[in-house]
Amino acid sequence: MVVRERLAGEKLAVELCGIALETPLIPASGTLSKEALGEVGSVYGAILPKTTTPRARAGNPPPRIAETPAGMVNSIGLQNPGVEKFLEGLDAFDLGVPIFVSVAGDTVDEFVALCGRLAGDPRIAAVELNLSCPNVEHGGLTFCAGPASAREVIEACRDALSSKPLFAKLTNEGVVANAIAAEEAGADALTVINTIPALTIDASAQTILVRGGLSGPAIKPVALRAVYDVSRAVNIPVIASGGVSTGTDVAEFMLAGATAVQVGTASFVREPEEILSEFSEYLDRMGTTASELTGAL
Amino acid sequence: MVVRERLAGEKLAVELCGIALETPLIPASGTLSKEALGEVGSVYGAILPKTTTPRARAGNPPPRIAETPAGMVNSIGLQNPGVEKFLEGLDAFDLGVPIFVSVAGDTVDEFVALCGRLAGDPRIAAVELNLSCPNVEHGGLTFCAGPASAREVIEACRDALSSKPLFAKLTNEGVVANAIAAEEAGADALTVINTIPALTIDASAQTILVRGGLSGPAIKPVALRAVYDVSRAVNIPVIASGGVSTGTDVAEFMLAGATAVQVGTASFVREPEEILSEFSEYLDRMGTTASELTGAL
Amino acid sequence: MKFHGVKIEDREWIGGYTLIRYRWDGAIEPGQFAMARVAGYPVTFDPFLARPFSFYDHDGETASLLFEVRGRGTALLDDAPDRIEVSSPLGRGFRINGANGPVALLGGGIGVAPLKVLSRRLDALSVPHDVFLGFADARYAAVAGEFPGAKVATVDGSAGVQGTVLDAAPDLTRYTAVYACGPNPMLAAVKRAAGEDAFCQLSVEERMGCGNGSCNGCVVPVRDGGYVRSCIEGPVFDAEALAW
Amino acid sequence: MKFHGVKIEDREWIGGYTLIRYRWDGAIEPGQFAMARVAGYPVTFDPFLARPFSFYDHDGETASLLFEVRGRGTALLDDAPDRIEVSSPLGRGFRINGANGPVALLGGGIGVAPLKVLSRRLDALSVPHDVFLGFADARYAAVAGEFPGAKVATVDGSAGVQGTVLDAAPDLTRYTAVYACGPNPMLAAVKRAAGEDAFCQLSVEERMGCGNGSCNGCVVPVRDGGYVRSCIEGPVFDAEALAW
Ligand SMILES: Cc1cc2nc3c(=O)[nH]c(=O)nc-3n(C[C@H](O)[C@H](O)[C@H](O)COP(=O)(O)OP(=O)(O)OC[C@H]3O[C@@H](n4cnc5c(N)ncnc54)[C@H](O)[C@@H]3O)c2cc1C
Ligand SMILES: Cc1cc2nc3c(=O)[nH]c(=O)nc-3n(C[C@H](O)[C@H](O)[C@H](O)COP(=O)(O)OP(=O)(O)OC[C@H]3O[C@@H](n4cnc5c(N)ncnc54)[C@H](O)[C@@H]3O)c2cc1C
Ligand SMILES: Cc1cc2nc3c(=O)[nH]c(=O)nc-3n(C[C@H](O)[C@H](O)[C@H](O)COP(=O)(O)O)c2cc1C
Ligand SMILES: Cc1cc2nc3c(=O)[nH]c(=O)nc-3n(C[C@H](O)[C@H](O)[C@H](O)COP(=O)(O)O)c2cc1C
Ligand code: FES
Ligand code: FES
Repeated sequence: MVVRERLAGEKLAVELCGIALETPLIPASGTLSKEALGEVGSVYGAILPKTTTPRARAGNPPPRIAETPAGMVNSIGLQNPGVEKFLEGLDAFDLGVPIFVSVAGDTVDEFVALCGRLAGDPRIAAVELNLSCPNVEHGGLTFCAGPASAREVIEACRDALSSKPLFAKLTNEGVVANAIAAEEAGADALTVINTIPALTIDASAQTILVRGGLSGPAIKPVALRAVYDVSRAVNIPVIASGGVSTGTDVAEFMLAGATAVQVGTASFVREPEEILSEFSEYLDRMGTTASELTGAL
Repeated sequence: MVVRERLAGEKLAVELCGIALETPLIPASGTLSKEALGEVGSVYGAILPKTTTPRARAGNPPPRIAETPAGMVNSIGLQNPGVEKFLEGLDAFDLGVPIFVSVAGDTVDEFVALCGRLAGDPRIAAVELNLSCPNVEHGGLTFCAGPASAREVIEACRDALSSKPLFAKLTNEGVVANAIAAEEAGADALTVINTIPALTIDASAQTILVRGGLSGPAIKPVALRAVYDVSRAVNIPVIASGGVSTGTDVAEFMLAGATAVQVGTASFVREPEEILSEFSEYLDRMGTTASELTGAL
Repeated sequence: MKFHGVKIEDREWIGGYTLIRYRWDGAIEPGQFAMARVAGYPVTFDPFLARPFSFYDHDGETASLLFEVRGRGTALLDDAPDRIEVSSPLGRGFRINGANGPVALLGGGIGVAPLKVLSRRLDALSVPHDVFLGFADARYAAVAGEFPGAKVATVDGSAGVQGTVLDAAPDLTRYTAVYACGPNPMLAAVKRAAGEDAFCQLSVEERMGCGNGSCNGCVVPVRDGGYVRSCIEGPVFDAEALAW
Repeated sequence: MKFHGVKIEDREWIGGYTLIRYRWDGAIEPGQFAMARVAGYPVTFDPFLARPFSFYDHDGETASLLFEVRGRGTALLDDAPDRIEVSSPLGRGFRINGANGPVALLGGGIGVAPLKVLSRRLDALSVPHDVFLGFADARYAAVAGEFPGAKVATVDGSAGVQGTVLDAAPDLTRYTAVYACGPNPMLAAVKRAAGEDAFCQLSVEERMGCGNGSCNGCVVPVRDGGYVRSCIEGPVFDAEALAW
């Protein structure tokens, strides 16, 4: 490995679908609120707020979260004020870095309408389709339950978004087949993975505690495999999500093939700044840069 | 909950496919060696050695294991001496409790031949089909990659085994559809789940460390959901596997619907005896018995 | 979420509860809370989440937390040799409405925690107040010794009157303000007992993921429909705002 | 796997290594190992696995482990206030072939660990032996002070001769037995240097899951084909049995 001297900026910078990111870190959708923006400083290369939907959603009744070994299960139910209120408040997310917006609908038409609504907003650098929400037209299976339904929604959204980059966020189940379909359908990048379906039970109360998605360090090896396999199956950039908690984790995901890396649950227990500085130290130790790391395995 | 007085034996006993088990705990296949049998005393209701195959298998080159957050990834590659040597040494596993045998083949015919070989052996109380091994006739997809291939191998083995109970061990991906197919094909019980496909990377060496299956506490919430969903989809008993590490975990899996519970990776770091005694204390505290717990949620 | 390490100055066991003190000179409002955990990240990620605790007391130099050991998070804090990590102060505390009393403070079980610093603040403002505390039994009720003059109830009758905290309290409608903390069912009962027009503030207890508004995990249902986050809009709410 | 808690009697830092001692009166064979971890299960499951360590010394009453901090498992053991958990003694140690010497002991880096108790055993049997140790640099080489008369090599030449442990050793074929512990590439080099017919025993270093033969994780390739478990059939093997 050749040790080179660089500006700190160059060291951490990456390019994602033509968008320059000062660092490869992005907050995972649904894990960074407006109120917490003050804590993230210049850690993130882009900002990605919680998924927005056509209309306001109240979300699920509590309890919504439960801790599990090295992770947590959540069932928030996409609580959000709806896309119009969301756009009214979007300026709060302007930290001087690109803003990506995550969207979800109950039907393909809703996805398309959301993309149409966002297509002309110059504040938005790219749109991430949250395809792990249930498709009410297909018996509650998620939009990425299989290649056919993933393809359908992505093709339609690709048109609706005109020139804005489209990221398709996929779940772990069947991820490689869905990734190939998503690329063919015109996705510009793939976010891999979302939470893994899981359940927690309160044995003392003999009740279900939370039925939802598992996230956190526990799922990191599963996400790493998905990112690695998907990176080798497609030619578009992969954005990693799943258990990233340390700078070494960031390096592992980039080595596996990711161009950018989302930090989700770990930001509840660590400062993202620590993760970035660990990653920066890793780059120094190895005498390399973030962009050189992608797929360097 | 009515508090009753019972013999310790009655408290822990369960019945699985007509087989009386003194406790609901069973070692997960591949996690208890002959050499370690001395440590397990009378903790287990049945013994289940590592999967055996038609011929000896050397297994994969090291490194075969890597630690992950609250878990580990393994890629042993079914190292075993082959079914004939296995049967020669089977008496070593006789602790006075039923012996279950796990089998795997590269083709349906190999599975059938293995079941035929075991069908007449009176020492064997039941056979578990390890369906997460690759099916060489189907491009390396596992036998439980989908309902059709699961059905094919189970139907064939059901015949070959004559009257011995057949357990089908399923992976997490697509587990409910596979479970329904397995029941229809004649499985007497389902073991849910096997390890989850995963990858570990050594960031310092910039190499893949282990590509294999994730096990341990990290996967417990995923296994719990699989056990819960499968229990509600089929009418045959479910045997839980995945992250069981404490007595409370045993209770959670039984509440979710399991009739018996396998202890795997956790036995590397805890004495199975501790897990059983925690479970026994739980039953006392709740004034219930193991068999009453199944599905009591 | 940013955590900082603090050194535990001392640790005391009062009845069924643990009291820990650490030096901390920031300002807090009564009812605000801290997320706390034992040190160790990123060497260990299990247990994963920090746990929320109300500030029990704060004299400008030393903060204290009072807690009950329930599961592994609190067990570790109980054991932690001398350093823990905290993120604080978080949330919105009790609002003091300027009426000059008398006001009622009600605590159920470990819900006693935020009442000490609230009582201290009321004293500073010379607002007369009565304290009513309910516990499971005399062992837990021992902490009432920290609240001179408090009326106590225990479920098993082993200390104070037999019953819940409301059995120890007189008609709540005669107070100009009612403040309560405890399990959600107790809070709902206090809300009813305080009456429709009361100035009544409740500190709710929900499971928390982040403590900074990011996860939407800690919500309570509100009268206007939907849910709000108790770590940001709460943990103290006007009783009338809650949908229970 | 059964672990038992032991109290650390003392802790010493020798060069780049940590030495911990605890009371333990079982018997051990030189080359046997312990699985060790900080206490905490089932309250925490991260880190998940225990780590293997050769017994460094054992005088019948006190056992000691010498280790290098590499990752989080060893970092925690280095920090652990006073109690750790161990499972031991495990594996097959060095076989002493009855020849009356001289024999050679070679250690590479932390591979020095099992040589102390082996040297003690050879002394007891009056078998003359020479010790050769290789380290990265002088800081690590400081532990050679524990082996009076040992010849030392360092990769950077900051102590002893410059090079690997084999550069510090004379022709190994003149010894009646050769014992070595260190990274696998070093062991392969020792095997070659000892020659075909030598009585040469190597303590291998593989990642371990269980330590009791259950996981098949710790295997080494053997000449007869296939793999054997180093926690049961090893960690010490006859060099000729290994396929490298
Ligand atoms: C704003 C706020 C302030 C609090 N202040 C205090 C305080 O001052 N002192 C104190 O002892 N406790 C307080 N709690 C409750 C405290 O957070 C929980 O007792 C603690 O999180 C339990 O952690 P554990 O790891 O010990 O238990 P776990 O192992 O996580 O769970 C054990 C049991 O505790 C219950 N539990 C877990 N988390 C919560 C939670 N967040 N709220 C309610 N019940 C829970 C569960 O029902 C579970 O059965 C407060 C909670 C909130 C939201
Ligand atoms: C039989 C045996 C005896 C040993 N005796 C000693 C001893 O006396 N003193 C000592 O310091 N070490 C000894 N080791 C090595 C020791 O087990 C590892 O250094 C330790 O497991 C590292 O744990 P960690 O959590 O600090 O590192 P991890 O975070 O697990 O890994 C850090 C780095 O250490 C390396 N590593 C991890 N585990 C092993 C392993 N089992 N073997 C080799 N390298 C590994 C990895 O390459 C990794 O890059 C022995 C190993 C074996 C198999
Ligand atoms: C509390 C919570 C809320 C989430 N909300 C969303 C969401 O609104 N949209 C989405 O695409 N993913 C959502 N996710 C998933 C995360 O974006 C991320 O993909 C997942 O948690 C795995 O990454 P992690 O382990 O780093 O958290 C949420 C996750 C959590 C924990
Ligand atoms: C080292 C190791 C070896 C395993 N070998 C087998 C095997 O031979 N056959 C099998 O069906 N499952 C095997 N498994 C999977 C376990 O039986 C179990 O289903 C899985 O590990 C999940 O449970 P756990 O988290 O309790 O370990 C193995 C698991 C491990 C960790
Ligand atoms: S605890 Fe995460 S939003 Fe309140
Ligand atoms: S460490 Fe598990 S078999 Fe050797």
